[in-house]
Amino acid sequence: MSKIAVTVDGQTYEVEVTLPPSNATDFTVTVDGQSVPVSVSSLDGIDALDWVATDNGPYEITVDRDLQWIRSYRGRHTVEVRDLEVTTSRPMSRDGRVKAPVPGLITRILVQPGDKVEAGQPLLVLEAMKMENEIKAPRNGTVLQLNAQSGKTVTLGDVLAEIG
Amino acid sequence: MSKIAVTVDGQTYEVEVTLPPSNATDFTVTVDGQSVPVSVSSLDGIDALDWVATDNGPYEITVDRDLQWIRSYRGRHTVEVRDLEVTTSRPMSRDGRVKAPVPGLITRILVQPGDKVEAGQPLLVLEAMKMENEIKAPRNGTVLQLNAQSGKTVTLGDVLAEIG
Amino acid sequence: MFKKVLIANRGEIALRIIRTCRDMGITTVALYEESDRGSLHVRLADQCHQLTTPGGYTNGEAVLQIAREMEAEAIHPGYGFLAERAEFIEACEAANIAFIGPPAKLVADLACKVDVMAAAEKAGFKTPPHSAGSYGEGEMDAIQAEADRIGYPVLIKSCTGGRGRGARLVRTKEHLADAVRHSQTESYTVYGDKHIYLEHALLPARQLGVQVIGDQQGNIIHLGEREGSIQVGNQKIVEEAPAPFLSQEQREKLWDTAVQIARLFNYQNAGTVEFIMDEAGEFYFTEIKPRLQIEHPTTEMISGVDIVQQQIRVAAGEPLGMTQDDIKLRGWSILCRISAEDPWNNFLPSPGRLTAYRLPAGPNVRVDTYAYRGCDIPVHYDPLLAMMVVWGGNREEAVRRAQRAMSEFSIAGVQTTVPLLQRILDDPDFVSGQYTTAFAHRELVGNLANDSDRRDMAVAAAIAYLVRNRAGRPVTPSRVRSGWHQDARRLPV
Amino acid sequence: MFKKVLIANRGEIALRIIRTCRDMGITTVALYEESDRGSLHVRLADQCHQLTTPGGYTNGEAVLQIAREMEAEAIHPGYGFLAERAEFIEACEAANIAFIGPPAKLVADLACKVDVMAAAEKAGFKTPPHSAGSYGEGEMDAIQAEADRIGYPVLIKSCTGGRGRGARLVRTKEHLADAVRHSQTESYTVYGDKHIYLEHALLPARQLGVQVIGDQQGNIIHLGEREGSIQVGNQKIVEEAPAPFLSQEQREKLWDTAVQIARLFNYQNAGTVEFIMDEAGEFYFTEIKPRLQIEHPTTEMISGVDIVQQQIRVAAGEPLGMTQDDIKLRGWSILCRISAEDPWNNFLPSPGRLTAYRLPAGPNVRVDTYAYRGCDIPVHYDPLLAMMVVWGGNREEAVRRAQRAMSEFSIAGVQTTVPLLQRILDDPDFVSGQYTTAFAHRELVGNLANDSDRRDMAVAAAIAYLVRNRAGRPVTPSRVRSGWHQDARRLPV
Repeated sequence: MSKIAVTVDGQTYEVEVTLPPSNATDFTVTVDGQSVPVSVSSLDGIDALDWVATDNGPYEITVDRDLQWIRSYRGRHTVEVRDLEVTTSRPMSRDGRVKAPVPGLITRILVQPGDKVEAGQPLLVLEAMKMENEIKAPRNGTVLQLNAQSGKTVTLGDVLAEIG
Repeated sequence: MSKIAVTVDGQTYEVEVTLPPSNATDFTVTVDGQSVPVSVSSLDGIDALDWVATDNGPYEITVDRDLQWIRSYRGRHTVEVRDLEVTTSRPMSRDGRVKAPVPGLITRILVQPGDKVEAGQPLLVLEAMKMENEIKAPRNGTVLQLNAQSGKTVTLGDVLAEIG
Repeated sequence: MFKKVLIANRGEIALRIIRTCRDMGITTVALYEESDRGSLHVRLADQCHQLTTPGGYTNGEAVLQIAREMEAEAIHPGYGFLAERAEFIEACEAANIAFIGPPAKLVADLACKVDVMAAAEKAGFKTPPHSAGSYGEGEMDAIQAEADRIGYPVLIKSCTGGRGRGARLVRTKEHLADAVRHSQTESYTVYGDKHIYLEHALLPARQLGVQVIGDQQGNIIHLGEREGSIQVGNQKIVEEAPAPFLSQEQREKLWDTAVQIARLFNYQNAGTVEFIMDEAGEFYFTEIKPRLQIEHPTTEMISGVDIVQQQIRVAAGEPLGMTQDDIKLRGWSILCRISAEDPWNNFLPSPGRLTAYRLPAGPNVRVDTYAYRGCDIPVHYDPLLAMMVVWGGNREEAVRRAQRAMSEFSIAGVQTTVPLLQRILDDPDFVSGQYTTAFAHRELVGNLANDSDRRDMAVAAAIAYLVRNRAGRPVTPSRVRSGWHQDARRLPV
Repeated sequence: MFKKVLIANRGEIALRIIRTCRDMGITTVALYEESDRGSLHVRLADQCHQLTTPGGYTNGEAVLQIAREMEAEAIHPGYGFLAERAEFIEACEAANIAFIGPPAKLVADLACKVDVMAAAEKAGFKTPPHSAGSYGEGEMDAIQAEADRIGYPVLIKSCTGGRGRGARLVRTKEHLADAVRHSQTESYTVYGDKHIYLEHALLPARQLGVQVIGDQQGNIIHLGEREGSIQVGNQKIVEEAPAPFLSQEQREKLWDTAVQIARLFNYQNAGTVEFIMDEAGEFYFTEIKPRLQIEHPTTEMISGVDIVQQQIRVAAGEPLGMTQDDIKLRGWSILCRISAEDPWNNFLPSPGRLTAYRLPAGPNVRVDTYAYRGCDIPVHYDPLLAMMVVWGGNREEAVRRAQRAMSEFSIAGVQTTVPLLQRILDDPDFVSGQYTTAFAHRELVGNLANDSDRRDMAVAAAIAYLVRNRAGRPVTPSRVRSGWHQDARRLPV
């Protein structure tokens, strides 16, 4: 059995699940101590779970890759999942690397290596889908490295700069 | 290079193809000695080929699993493919096994083991999608085996009978 | 108005009803058997309930019980299943749950088609020659005598049936007994009832239906006629509204007759008054279909009326929101039924998983379907997969749009009737509108491929062959393929 | 009529034009850049040709050359790209290839919005206070002086632009210079031209456009107005026709004014006469959009007119097939633009592969899109993915249908504006119709989830988390996720 705290639109629920085999479609979970019957489309693969029914009714759902939101036909819900059995809380990332959040074309560079920058300060402008997007510093520090140059095409996740 | 004879709606073409790597999308083939430029959606996997363009224009296509037909938006074409490099012609199947062409429910048995049957004679009735389908003998012979019984559910490819 | 409606059906019709309910702000309850768990009607309803009792969708008692539990105020039966079961409708009425369709007594009155024709004849309407009664098993002698009396060719029809199920055309005496047996078996398989009756078959003829709607206050209006003469195996496959080649005078006479016959039976809710028209243009009343018909969207397209919305309103006791004068029929509509069957293999059913499923779109194109890419088309139900309806300002425009839209379907994983429909839509007799029920009995002409298409398909096939070989999924050369596919035959008509 | 038309565009608009051409029996030629090879417009055209020259879709010379080679008799430019390039239209005219849109001289006359407003003023029509001219780079002093003269808030607009690209609202003087620079840069990025002009911003206001069509014989009719006040980042996102809360008198005055202004310029082909309306109900002419607009389907829904078909007919020299009296506007239509952007992350563009893509359907729902499941949404183009248009007998019905249909979208693989649109459609001000351009500047209210929904989403999230862990694709707990996503910001308005 797994114990998971899930916060949906600001409200937190403690969910206990014993995940059945991949071919199961009907089982029971416990939410805040209450038993809830659940039917699912499929547990076989990460994209297979696109329909869930409980005693309240059915939901067709789209689950975010990063599990930051779920969409049902009623709308989008902000989600935060905390595994209560992973006791060692990992430290916050202090990664100063700035990655391309979207593939695109660098149109302007606003800082130089060695510049002191503040968190939130624009570093460069990345054009994608005919829109300009400002890429900002994730933290205070110095521009250690700048891989970007104006006119260069970058792909998703390319490290554009490093703030140290 | 492969040499393939393809008959489409009764007309036969000799096609010479050197299949490029999976990531190629533009190449040239030879049809009856004439060079034809070809663009494709993808060669990466058997279902990826769903769009082909030649010097005549583009075609969105659906290719039958057994390569017996191709459908473009202009309609359905009956296809027969013969590999000219497979020189040893395999013998005609003399398989007397009768398989379920569709999953369904057996509603009636029309013959008994030991019966002499003629090719085309109805052996049993299989119900699928609320329609009754007569399953016929593929050849002359004797009913050697009858796995079917009325009221039994069968899946695709189940051997229902054998004519020997 | 109802707050919650339970939809006692599956497939594209369940979804179509759910959409109108939701458009009206009504909460919907979907039902499903296990094999329909993944169907779209379950996904797009507000609530759902699995059917686990024997009979599934046809188990009226279980359906009513669920409706009570879920506190539904009304049940929409769709077509088929419980749509025309008078005893089920009666049980709904007793349970104080509104049945969205005609009342039990009316459905019972209309059940025996032979009696309905007799009543219409008495009131002065023409009907085709028909048997005096209906017949169950073991009444072959009576059937044979009646067939002789009314004259061949004879049409055997299921008393309960719809969608051509159970119907058989018999041209000569020696084929009658076999056909009756098959008809009774099929009727039993599909509807659980073996009763059949006989009609003298007018050949060639045209099959016309007039859509009517009546409210509980006694108002009855019509929404024009539909033509359903293009049939495969006695099932309509292409329909259109209005019917081509009728004069305005003929049309109005048809509409008036339909409304008069509906009044004769005090018709309520949506229904279709059906006629057969001979070559001389004379039309004969055959039956009233006391239900929403599959092909109703073609009428919606030319009338602008949401027929399901009107059904719900009328069932809730509201008077019709319109008079006959408000109905302005506009333009032309064509409807095609796409089924998971292989037209090149005697319409062998083709259940399976949809590996591609892209639908046509654009202005004035509507597709109703319960399927989606990745879903399984179950083996247990009727093969109807989708309905495509188009509208055009005139017939020529509608025909061209239907041809264009049909060509846009991209479906893989199951065989479908799309290629057949393409050929029907391209056929010169269809394009001209000059067709009868004889249409399906001859070779289709259609747009044959030209040389360059054929050459390019040869190229595509060669590449596909090599790609499959490379992927380790070689194609068995056709000459050594086992012949079992060709050994399955749909029972002959 | 033309036998072959080349469509010099991509995306949903190319497909929409292809469909009408094919519905008219016209052969279509699609163009595509390499990254659009898999797009639906390439798949559904009769012929296609790759663009390999620099500039791609915007390279008029290459496009014209291909049109000649492929023997197209006409070019439809869609919107954007070559739609409003007078010199391209001139080249078409010189090459004897019909341009499906207004003639070169008219487009040139309408290019300078400031001059157009001046001409309208001279003829007695009201316009908002605006700069005397348009300005390129290095004219900041003149711009500042003009801004002071017409008064803040000031709207900076691209001379070439459409779709809000390049537009910036400036409330106070100190923000002007920055905004001008951004506007000029964006205008250059999208349209290749830095020229901007200023308009005094009426706030709050409503943005109205009247669809007009003129033929070469000098007939001009209108198809009613559209309301486009709901905007995000100066781009319209929800539009409707007709505009809510106009009296019949206001409406008729608006239509008359629009047709008079169109006549003033001898308008030809399809276009939109745009107005801004203040709180007092006074309206001011701002510009004529000499092209087919993205939102034209909403007008098609209420008028029953296929605007692209009329464009093609008029361009072929045919007179309009209808008079103003033939146009009967019917019911209500709502259009929503669905983009591949993340509304919860400052509309960060979201290109990628569509792993799920199921569209809404049912009566009176139309979705125009170039995408399909499995295709890649390219990074090179505008993020517009689909347009959803619904029709209802009245506004209430249209709103409910829009809510229902929007909830049916199932898209995975990219982020989209669907959840934002759902909240807009649920917002009480939208539902009542009492909104202005201020709508987007406040929190959306929408239907918040209820407790049982939240609980069930928690269950779904927990199961999804465990399934992913088991599949070996664990989800990084959100508290340790790198923050870079939040560090990208769309440039501020």
